[in-house]
Amino acid sequence: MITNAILILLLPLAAFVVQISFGKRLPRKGDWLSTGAMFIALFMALSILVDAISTYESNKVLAAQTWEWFSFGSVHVTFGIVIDNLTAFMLFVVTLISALVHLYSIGYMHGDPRYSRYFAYLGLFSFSMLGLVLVDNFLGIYVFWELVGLSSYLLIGFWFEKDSASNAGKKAFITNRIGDVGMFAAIMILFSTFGTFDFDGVFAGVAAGGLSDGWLTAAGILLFFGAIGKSAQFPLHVWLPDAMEGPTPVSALIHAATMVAAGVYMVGRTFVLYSADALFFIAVIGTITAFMAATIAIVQKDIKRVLAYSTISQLGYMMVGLGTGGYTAGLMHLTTHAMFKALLFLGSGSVIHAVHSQEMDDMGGLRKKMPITFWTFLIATLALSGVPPLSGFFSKDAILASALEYGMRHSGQMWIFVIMLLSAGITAFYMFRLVYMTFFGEPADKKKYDHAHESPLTMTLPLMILAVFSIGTFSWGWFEHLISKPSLAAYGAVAAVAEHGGGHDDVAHTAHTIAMISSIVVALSGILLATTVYYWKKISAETWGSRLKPLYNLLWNKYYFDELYAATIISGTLWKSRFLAMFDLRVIDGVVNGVGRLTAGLSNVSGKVDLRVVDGLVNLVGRIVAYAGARLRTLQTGNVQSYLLMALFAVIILFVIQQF
Amino acid sequence: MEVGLNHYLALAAILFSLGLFAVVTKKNAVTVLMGVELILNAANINFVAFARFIDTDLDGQIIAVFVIVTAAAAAAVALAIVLNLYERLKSINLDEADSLAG
Amino acid sequence: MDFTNIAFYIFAALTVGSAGVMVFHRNVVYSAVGLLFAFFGVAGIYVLLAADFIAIVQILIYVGGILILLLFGVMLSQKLTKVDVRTESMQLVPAVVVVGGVLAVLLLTISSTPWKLAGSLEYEPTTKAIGRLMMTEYLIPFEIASVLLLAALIGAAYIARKN
Amino acid sequence: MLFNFANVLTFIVFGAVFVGINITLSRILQARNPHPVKLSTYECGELPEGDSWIQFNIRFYVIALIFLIFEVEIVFLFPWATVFKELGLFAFVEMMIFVFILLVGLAYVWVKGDLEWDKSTAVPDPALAPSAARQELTEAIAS
Amino acid sequence: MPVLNANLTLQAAQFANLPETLQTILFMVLGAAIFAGAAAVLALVGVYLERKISAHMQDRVGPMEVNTEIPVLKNIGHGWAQTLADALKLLIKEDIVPAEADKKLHLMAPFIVFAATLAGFSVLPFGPGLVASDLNVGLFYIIAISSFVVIGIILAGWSSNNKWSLLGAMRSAAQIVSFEIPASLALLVVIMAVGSLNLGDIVAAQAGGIHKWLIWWYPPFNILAFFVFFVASLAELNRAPFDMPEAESEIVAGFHTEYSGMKWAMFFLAEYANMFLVGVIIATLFLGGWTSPFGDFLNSGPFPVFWVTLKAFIVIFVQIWLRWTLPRVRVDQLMYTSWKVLTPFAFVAMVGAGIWMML
Repeated sequence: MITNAILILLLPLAAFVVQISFGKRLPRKGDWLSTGAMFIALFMALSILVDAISTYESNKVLAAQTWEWFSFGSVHVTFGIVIDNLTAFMLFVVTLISALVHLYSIGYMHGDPRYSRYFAYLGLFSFSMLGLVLVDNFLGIYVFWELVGLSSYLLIGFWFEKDSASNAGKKAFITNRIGDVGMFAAIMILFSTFGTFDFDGVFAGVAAGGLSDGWLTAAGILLFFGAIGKSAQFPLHVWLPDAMEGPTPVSALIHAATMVAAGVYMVGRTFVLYSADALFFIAVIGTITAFMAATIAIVQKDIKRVLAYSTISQLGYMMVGLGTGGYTAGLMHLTTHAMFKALLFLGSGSVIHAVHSQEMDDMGGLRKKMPITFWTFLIATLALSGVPPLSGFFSKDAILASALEYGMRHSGQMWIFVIMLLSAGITAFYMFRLVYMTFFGEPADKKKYDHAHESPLTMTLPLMILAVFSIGTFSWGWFEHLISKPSLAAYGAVAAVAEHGGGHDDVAHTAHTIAMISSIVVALSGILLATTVYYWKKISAETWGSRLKPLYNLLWNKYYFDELYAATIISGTLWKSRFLAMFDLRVIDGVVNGVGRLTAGLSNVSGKVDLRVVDGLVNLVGRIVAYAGARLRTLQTGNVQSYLLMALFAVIILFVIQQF
Repeated sequence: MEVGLNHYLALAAILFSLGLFAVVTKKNAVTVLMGVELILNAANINFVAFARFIDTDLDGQIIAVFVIVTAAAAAAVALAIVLNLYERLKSINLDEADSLAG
Repeated sequence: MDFTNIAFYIFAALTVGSAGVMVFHRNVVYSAVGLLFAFFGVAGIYVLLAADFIAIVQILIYVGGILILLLFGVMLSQKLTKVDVRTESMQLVPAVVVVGGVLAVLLLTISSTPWKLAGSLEYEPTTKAIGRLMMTEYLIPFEIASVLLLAALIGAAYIARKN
Repeated sequence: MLFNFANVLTFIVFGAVFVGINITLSRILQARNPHPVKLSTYECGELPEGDSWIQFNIRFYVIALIFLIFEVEIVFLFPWATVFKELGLFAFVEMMIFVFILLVGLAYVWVKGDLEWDKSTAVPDPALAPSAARQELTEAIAS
Repeated sequence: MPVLNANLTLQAAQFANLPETLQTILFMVLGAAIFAGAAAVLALVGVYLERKISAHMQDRVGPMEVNTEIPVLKNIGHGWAQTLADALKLLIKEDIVPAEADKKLHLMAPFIVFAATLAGFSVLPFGPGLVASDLNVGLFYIIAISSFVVIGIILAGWSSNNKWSLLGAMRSAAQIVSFEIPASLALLVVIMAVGSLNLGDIVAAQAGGIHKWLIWWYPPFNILAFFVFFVASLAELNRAPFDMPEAESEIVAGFHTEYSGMKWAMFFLAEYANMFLVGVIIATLFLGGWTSPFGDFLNSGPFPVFWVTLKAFIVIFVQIWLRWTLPRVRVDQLMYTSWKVLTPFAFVAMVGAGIWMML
């Protein structure tokens, strides 16, 4: 079991290393190498998943292995791998989607000058994502967290000759880093109190009450900051729409399924840490993100941006799920969302590949041209909107139920459920708007329409596989059984958070049924609205757009977040730098120049002094000596007797002096 | 008044100053030498006077003998020099012998 | 013994007078004669100071040796035309002042210092005692005196011979 | 002891007085008629001519010098002589050293020719040499 | 001189009433006067003797004519009063002092010379107690006094402003000076033998007959010393073979060329007194002084004085004898004898005697 895990982890790394160094010289530039590696990893992950399901025991740790990583002083940092049901699922999901994206990229990226490097970066990303999932300690998670960030930066900015791509890469990386700082702080708080990075160690410590409530909440929130950055939650979501600059398979893999889900996984993995307040905070953020992203998605013209905002919204959903205590719901939605969102992105990729443009205005009526893409796209959209038989419905419904339940338990928190319900409706609306604008209606650009053609098999095969998974093989029951909410009790916590202890009492049941009904209603109404506006053209989008001009502008400009950030942080930094420059220029330079001038002044003063005083003195001494010499010379008359006289005179003087 | 040590010393002092005066003022080299001899005599009087009045044994007198002997030697050499001076300057006036003037 | 006092004053007067003649007289030969009587006076003083051997030595060497030498010096270095050789003297005033000062200094010291008088040497012959002392206690100076004389002799002879 | 010296003094004074008496006596008695010629310096009758410039000659000085040095030696010798017998050999040796050193001086002066009275440096003038005939005569007499 | 003593005591009695010191002074002056008178008389006798002896040596008679009418003295004959007459003549003779001469020094010279000569007499012992001043440093004093004479001679030569007299003076001074060294060295032998400078002691050491005379002590060296001293003293007197300075044939009359009359007489008197002085010295030092040659016989009463004068006259006779026999010595030969003959002999005598005594 462990060897499989290690292999899964190292295969993409090996592929990356070989690809990056010998890529160009390999036949077909080595695309078969990384894709093959991923498919082997997929196969192994599948075997681990089968093991997990066959044992059918919730939260069972299948295997764990730790190695001595490094030690400084008395602290021994270990590095280990742990595989339990959650890891198994995640492994499966990541390897599956990664393999499919590799396959899809062969077709999509065909002819790209840096073809081999692209595959190398995909390998690196897969390695870091798998590592993140497998690792069993905070430091390890942080390391892989950064690696994931790095690979996303490389992939977003893959076509770095495009300014927008490189800017987007930088923006993504920096925003992630801002989040990571919070995460790092949290890790440090935990490490400094518990002295170890291991999850179990920390959780045992927390269970033992090693950390005061205030600090626990703070650690939880700070840890969640990392998730906000990585999963593009409310304040730090701005990078995801721009990340669309990268190639579409990349968006599909990273910005739909895996990386963004890492945040949710991390919260799930460290779920016991979060105190009630922290969970509430997560829920609030999740709600805000969901609603905001959904509303922006409505007005977007670019197909990938719509999907990006929908991803942000769905991530909000997952966060709400976790925040409101629906642990299993949140995680289940993660897996299902990964499947159909990857499908949607790959579908849009093939559309873009065909139409060579991302603007929905250029598209339309592609249904006939690209039947496979159309049908797989339609299935994914239905799943996303939460239409019952599909997997999306089950996970979204569970989240809404837990939100409702949370609302019922905590009086005054009902607004979360309401907003979530509304955003579910909006989701359905903009998804179908997208479908109609691309596949139905008249082709806006004739020439593009004629040129459009169905994508080759390498691109359509993954679409079909993903479509199968989106349909919903998942039933709520066995998934919930496998992945149930861990609690501090497992770690010996005495005062465990008891509100969900009662299992499925009546509150939960009623919340469940209400949530199911309401979600179906909302979904259908959203679909209906979309079709009336875009399919039957009863209501013209433009008139509503113009009538609700201010609202439209607001949404169109993405709530002016970019401008806001630009204004505050960026301009602030610029301003600060300008101030520093000015300060530096004026004060420091001033001081330096001042010192310079002072020294110069002093030196010429001393020069003058030296010239006048010292030279003067020296000359004076010279003159005195000369003068004295001249005077004394006369004393030497050459007459011995006068010398004697002088000597005697001196004797008398001495005698006189001696007397007094 | 009983002639004591002071009298002799006073006499010696007077002789000394007279000799000194001669040495300092006289132009004639030989007179200067005479002055020197007078000074030495004054010194000798002191010696002998001390021998008599103070340490009452003959040390003073022996020193006086040696002084006389040295004076003799000095006078001999000095006069030789003076004669040489005469040979060169055709006169033994000391004020003309000032070639070492500064 | 007022006789010795009188003798002292006589000899002192003789010495100082002749020394005065020697110093103030312009004629060198008169100075020489003055010096002669000064030496004779000093010899008398030695006699009064109970130093008979020294008195005779004084006469023998000073009068019989040095004075003759000086006279020879005078004779040999004068143009005989002008018998009375004028010897002017120079810088009189400063000399008088300075020598006066020195005299004052000497007299002052003499009068001010408390001499430790230890009686006086009685009058009795000193030749034998000097002879014995010379040979024992003062042997080294005695031998050095011989070397001194040798040097003086050779030196003076050499210098004299040079011209 | 004082008495003896007083005696010596009186002898000296009396000597002077005696001369004084005679001279004054003769001055009283003598005829006196000074005459320029009489008063001129006596030149064996000839007229005194030229200044009495003696050929400057150092040998008088040298003689006096040597005399002085040996006089001093004698001054040292006399007291030694008086106690010679009592002091014994050691004193004798010392004195011999003293005398020897001065003899060295004498030898030096002797060898250097300072003692010769006439520095016969003049080379006998051949012209003045007696003629050949004269030489034969002297030899004849000598034989 | 018993007469002398008697006379003195007589005088002393007379003046007993005077204060004691004045008495001694008077006594000394009297002694000095007697000696001066004796010296003058002896000098005159010396002159007379010299003229007579030299005459007889040259087979001639010498001064015969001068005589007096006084009965007793008249029949002595032989011109005994010749020198007396000369003295009286000199008394009257005009004393010429050259114009350019230095009057004062010219006058002073004879004073110094005669005073020095007379001073010599005070030390000579004429009898057991008969000595004017029994100086402990007697012999040394005699040598010292001779230097005064030299000064006198130089002054005489210098003051007469006559190049002959100056040259003469310089020469005689050089001569006396250079002969004084051998003389002194010779005396050393005597002092070493006797061990005292006092002439009285020296004579006492020689008492007891002719064989006791000092001349015979340490045979060769004392005789050598005697010989050296005798010759040196001759030279110091400017007499006999060494009378270069005032030799007639040479530079006129040496330093007393410009002297005449009484001053010249004084010089002449000094010279002969000096001669007598030397005679007595030699007698006392080498010939036993006032001791009689026959041991104790004839040794008492007036005899000591007699013996001294006899010995002195013998010495004088020899001197005069030498004067008229030996040819005059040239100046350089003079110096030669002094420095290169007599001084070495004297040193030899001294060293020899010294060593002899040591053994």
